[in-house]
Amino acid sequence: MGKQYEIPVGAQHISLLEPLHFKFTTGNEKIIDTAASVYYVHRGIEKACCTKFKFRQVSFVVGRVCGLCSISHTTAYSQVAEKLVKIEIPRRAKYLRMLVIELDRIHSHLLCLSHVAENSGFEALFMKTMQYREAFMEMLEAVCGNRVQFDYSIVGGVSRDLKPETARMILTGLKKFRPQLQELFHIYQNNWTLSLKNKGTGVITRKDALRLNVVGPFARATGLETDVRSQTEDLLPWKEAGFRIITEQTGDVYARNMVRLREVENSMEMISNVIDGLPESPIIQETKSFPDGEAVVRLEAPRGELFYYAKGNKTQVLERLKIKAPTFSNISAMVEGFRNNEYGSVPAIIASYDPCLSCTAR
Amino acid sequence: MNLKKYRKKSPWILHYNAGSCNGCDIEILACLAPKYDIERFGMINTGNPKQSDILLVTGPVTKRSRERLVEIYAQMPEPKVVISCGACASTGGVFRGMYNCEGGIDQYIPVDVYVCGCGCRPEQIIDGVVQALGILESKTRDIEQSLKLKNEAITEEGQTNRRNIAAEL
Amino acid sequence: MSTFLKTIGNLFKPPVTKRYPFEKTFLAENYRGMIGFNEEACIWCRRCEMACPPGAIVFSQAMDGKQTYHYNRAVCIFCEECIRSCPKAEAGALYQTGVPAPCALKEENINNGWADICSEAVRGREAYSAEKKRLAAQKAVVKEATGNQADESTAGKI
Amino acid sequence: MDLYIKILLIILAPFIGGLIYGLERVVKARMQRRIGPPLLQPFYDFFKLADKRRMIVHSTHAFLGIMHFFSLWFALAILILGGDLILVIFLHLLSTALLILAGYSTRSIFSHLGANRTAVSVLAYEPVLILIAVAVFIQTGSFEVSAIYSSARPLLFSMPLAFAALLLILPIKLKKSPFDVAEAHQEITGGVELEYSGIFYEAVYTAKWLDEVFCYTLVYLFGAGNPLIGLGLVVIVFIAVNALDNSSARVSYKQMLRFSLAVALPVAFINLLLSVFQ
Amino acid sequence: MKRIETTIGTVKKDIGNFYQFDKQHFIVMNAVDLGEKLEIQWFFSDYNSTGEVTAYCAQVNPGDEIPSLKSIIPSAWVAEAELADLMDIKIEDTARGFVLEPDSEPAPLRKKK
Repeated sequence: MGKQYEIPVGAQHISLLEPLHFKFTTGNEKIIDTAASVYYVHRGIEKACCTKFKFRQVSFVVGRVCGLCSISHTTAYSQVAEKLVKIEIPRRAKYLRMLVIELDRIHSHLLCLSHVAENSGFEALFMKTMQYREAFMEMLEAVCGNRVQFDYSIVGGVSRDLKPETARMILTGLKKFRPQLQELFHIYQNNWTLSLKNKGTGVITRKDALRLNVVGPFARATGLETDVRSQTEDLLPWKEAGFRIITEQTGDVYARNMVRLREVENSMEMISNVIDGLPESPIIQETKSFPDGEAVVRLEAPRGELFYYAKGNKTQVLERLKIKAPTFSNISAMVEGFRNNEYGSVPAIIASYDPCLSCTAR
Repeated sequence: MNLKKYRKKSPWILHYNAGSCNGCDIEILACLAPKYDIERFGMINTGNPKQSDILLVTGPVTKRSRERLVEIYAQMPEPKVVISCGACASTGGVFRGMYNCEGGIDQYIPVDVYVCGCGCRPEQIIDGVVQALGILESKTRDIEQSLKLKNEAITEEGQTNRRNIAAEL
Repeated sequence: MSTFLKTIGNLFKPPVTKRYPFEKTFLAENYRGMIGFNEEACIWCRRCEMACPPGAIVFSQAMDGKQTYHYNRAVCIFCEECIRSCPKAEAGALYQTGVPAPCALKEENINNGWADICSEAVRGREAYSAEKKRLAAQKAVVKEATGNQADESTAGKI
Repeated sequence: MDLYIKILLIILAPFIGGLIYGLERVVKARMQRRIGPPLLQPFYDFFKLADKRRMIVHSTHAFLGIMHFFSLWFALAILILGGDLILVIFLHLLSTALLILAGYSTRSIFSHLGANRTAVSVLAYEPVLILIAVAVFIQTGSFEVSAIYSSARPLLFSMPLAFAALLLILPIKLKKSPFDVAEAHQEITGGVELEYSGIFYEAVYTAKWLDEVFCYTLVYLFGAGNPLIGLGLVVIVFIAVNALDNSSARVSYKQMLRFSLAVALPVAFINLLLSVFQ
Repeated sequence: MKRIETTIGTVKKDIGNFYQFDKQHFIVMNAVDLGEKLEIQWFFSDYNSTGEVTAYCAQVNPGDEIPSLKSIIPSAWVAEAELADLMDIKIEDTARGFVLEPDSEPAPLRKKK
């Protein structure tokens, strides 16, 4: 078994949700070198957004950039478009956007955690996490009317209001979820075999995270305090909702799991705060003006910093729209993180990166 | 004895993402989850084309993923059915006419069931699979080829060599 | 270890699975399903067609100016932008049925057939507008002619 | 009379194995709060696979797979008929070796990895089995399994440590988490069985069922003499193994090897010493 | 957003002076087609509480080669490779074919004359 194997993972592989291709050079199943090719999903959305679609429609198109962070994409685009057409959206719309973003964060994190569990061979935990996640899918469906593609934020506000009975349903669901979250905490922390698989694998140090510009939970797991929510008070009132930065020190798979679980906890607090302090106001600010000038927006998607650059030219159609997805910044760190790991733990590491290649490739 | 009726009792599914937005993929995952447990119908998510009967494809075919799609389709032994999950897999959906999309997987491989919705609910996926099972029962074991297949499958003493069956496009 | 015992305990708990095809699952009462169309209320302004991002709504036009509404549930992305843009939404020209779209089979030819419908609609509209222009031009010519006659007649009177 | 029952058992072994396999899937689903497939699901799979189009990588590969099945069946037959325990163990080893050869005979990288890992897992459990066999020999005075069947006092009480050692390696043999490295689905997508398809996959698939019967017969041996105890043991072990499968993640194959050589092997060895010096 | 105008001759030096890997965060590199000229933009944000976005902008002609920032920012290769494909611009030691396939339309994000 001394000879070196070239192990291709992807484009179709059971432990991958999306087509990405890794080529591992391994000796004795220990990874020596890695090569990645990620642009399987390139569809040309940026081009279409500045030729084919009017700027009102674009907010639905960018939602289809990624099904997991669709609300983050639509919200970021709506914010940048609102900067271009120079309108201020009502407070209630801001709160509702925050509500859906946090719900989406919870479901995305739970999905990632369950995927980590399955890829480390713990099928029962995968099933358990997915089972708990379904509650949040139902909440999202009740709020937005669809399970994955929310189309909730539109230019000028949000598309539908929050019904009181829906709010009640969400609060009861959160109450029901709290003990379940503690159970998940217990398993992810204390299960011995899982810790064998997760502790000390796929390590990225804080220095590497800074050097390679890592974002999101991936970076926070290394102890790097970077979270756009703490920097963009002007767009959405995160601090009022009770947001706090969550970091872990050891940048391994286990730390990423912990960051995600604790962020889920924090998001639950934020959701209940948002629902309690929901201000009364119209939910949409209509406008007749056309986008002009250029603007940038940063937003914290479940996977990290989402960056939108838009340039308008006083017509229905934008001049240029640039989307920078979270995973885009993490690719170089992803390749680094595999070095000197067992091939056996590769699927778990990939899942713990929580790669979103449809965001990256667009 | 007639084995056809057992086809619909153990459909093993294979999932390939031809450039979708993950919306439908996570719904397929949700189908495996306890709430809608599709193992009730005897389905297993095999990651292995050679042992699977149903191909679930999501996403408009992007230019880079189409060869894999055709390869995987060619590797699956007949009888097999293809289900296109979601608007963009069925017709291209919102990505219709974008420069790097082919607009629907049925430009490349024959699709039997189109599941609508963006992203398609697990209920819709289950309905689609149930319909596909009816089709699977009526299928024969002749080689089905993808629509844009360039070179024929080589047949030597009754065995089909599929090594170079996938189209170079 | 506690996980181990819980797992054994799960043996005796009822499963959480919903037997979907035989049992109803959660469906939000304002679920974004298929788009319904009501011909009586429609004023044929084609705003929905212009607003629809993927182009799942197309109006084809016959030579007599009669428009027909085509909707493809496999192209639709269920964003409700058409309903938001419809001026007659209250009157129920376009409305939300709230029903998830059923699957389509091969026979429906839902992808390439739709492309045909779209091109057909575009052609029909061009033909119709050209026809209208021609009629308008004709009318103008006729009008001119009649106008001249009128002048002559008046001239004749004097 | 007894002989007829045994022969019947041997002939029905695949069927019983299929039932156990199906039950296992149901139990697994229930442990995950799911409904799970019907009990006869493995047989549906069997008939469906028989109906698929035949595709083979090359004839040797398919042949090795079928040989794996039959040699395993033969080993089981000898075990049930009460033959030589060492012979049984080595026949089982042979059948696994055939599978490993099949894995190496293809071009697929995942198949190679699966063969590697299968070899490692053989390395992990075979020594323990042999030590147990030797201990049994010292206990009963012969390598014949029939001696165990006829022994009045179940082995469970005479050498509990051997039973513990068997319990420790059982997940490795049954390819159950945490020791299911040989067919780690997410890593190497089934490993050795990757390249099989259609009717030829049946051999490997049904061999899994036979493996179940084989392992649970080994468990039954410890209660032999008193069928009630034996069956009770089988049920308890069945539930325990599945619960462990559903409450643990997969460890890497090096950790598995370390575990079995550092824990299971000493246990078996101590048991051997005890049975020598008592 | 703070714009800092620069040229491709001096951009490497400017960013080299400006960027410290533990203070600034390199977001992405972007290009806008202004008609006959292209505007290349490098976006940075600070790790501090305000998180202000700084954009280094340089106007170039489509033909000329843009210096690569890999030596300063190791993770810049992704953005550069993508942009080289999508905008059809020359970037120092960056190969083509990272995003696009051989048969897909070249330089999609450029305005068609």
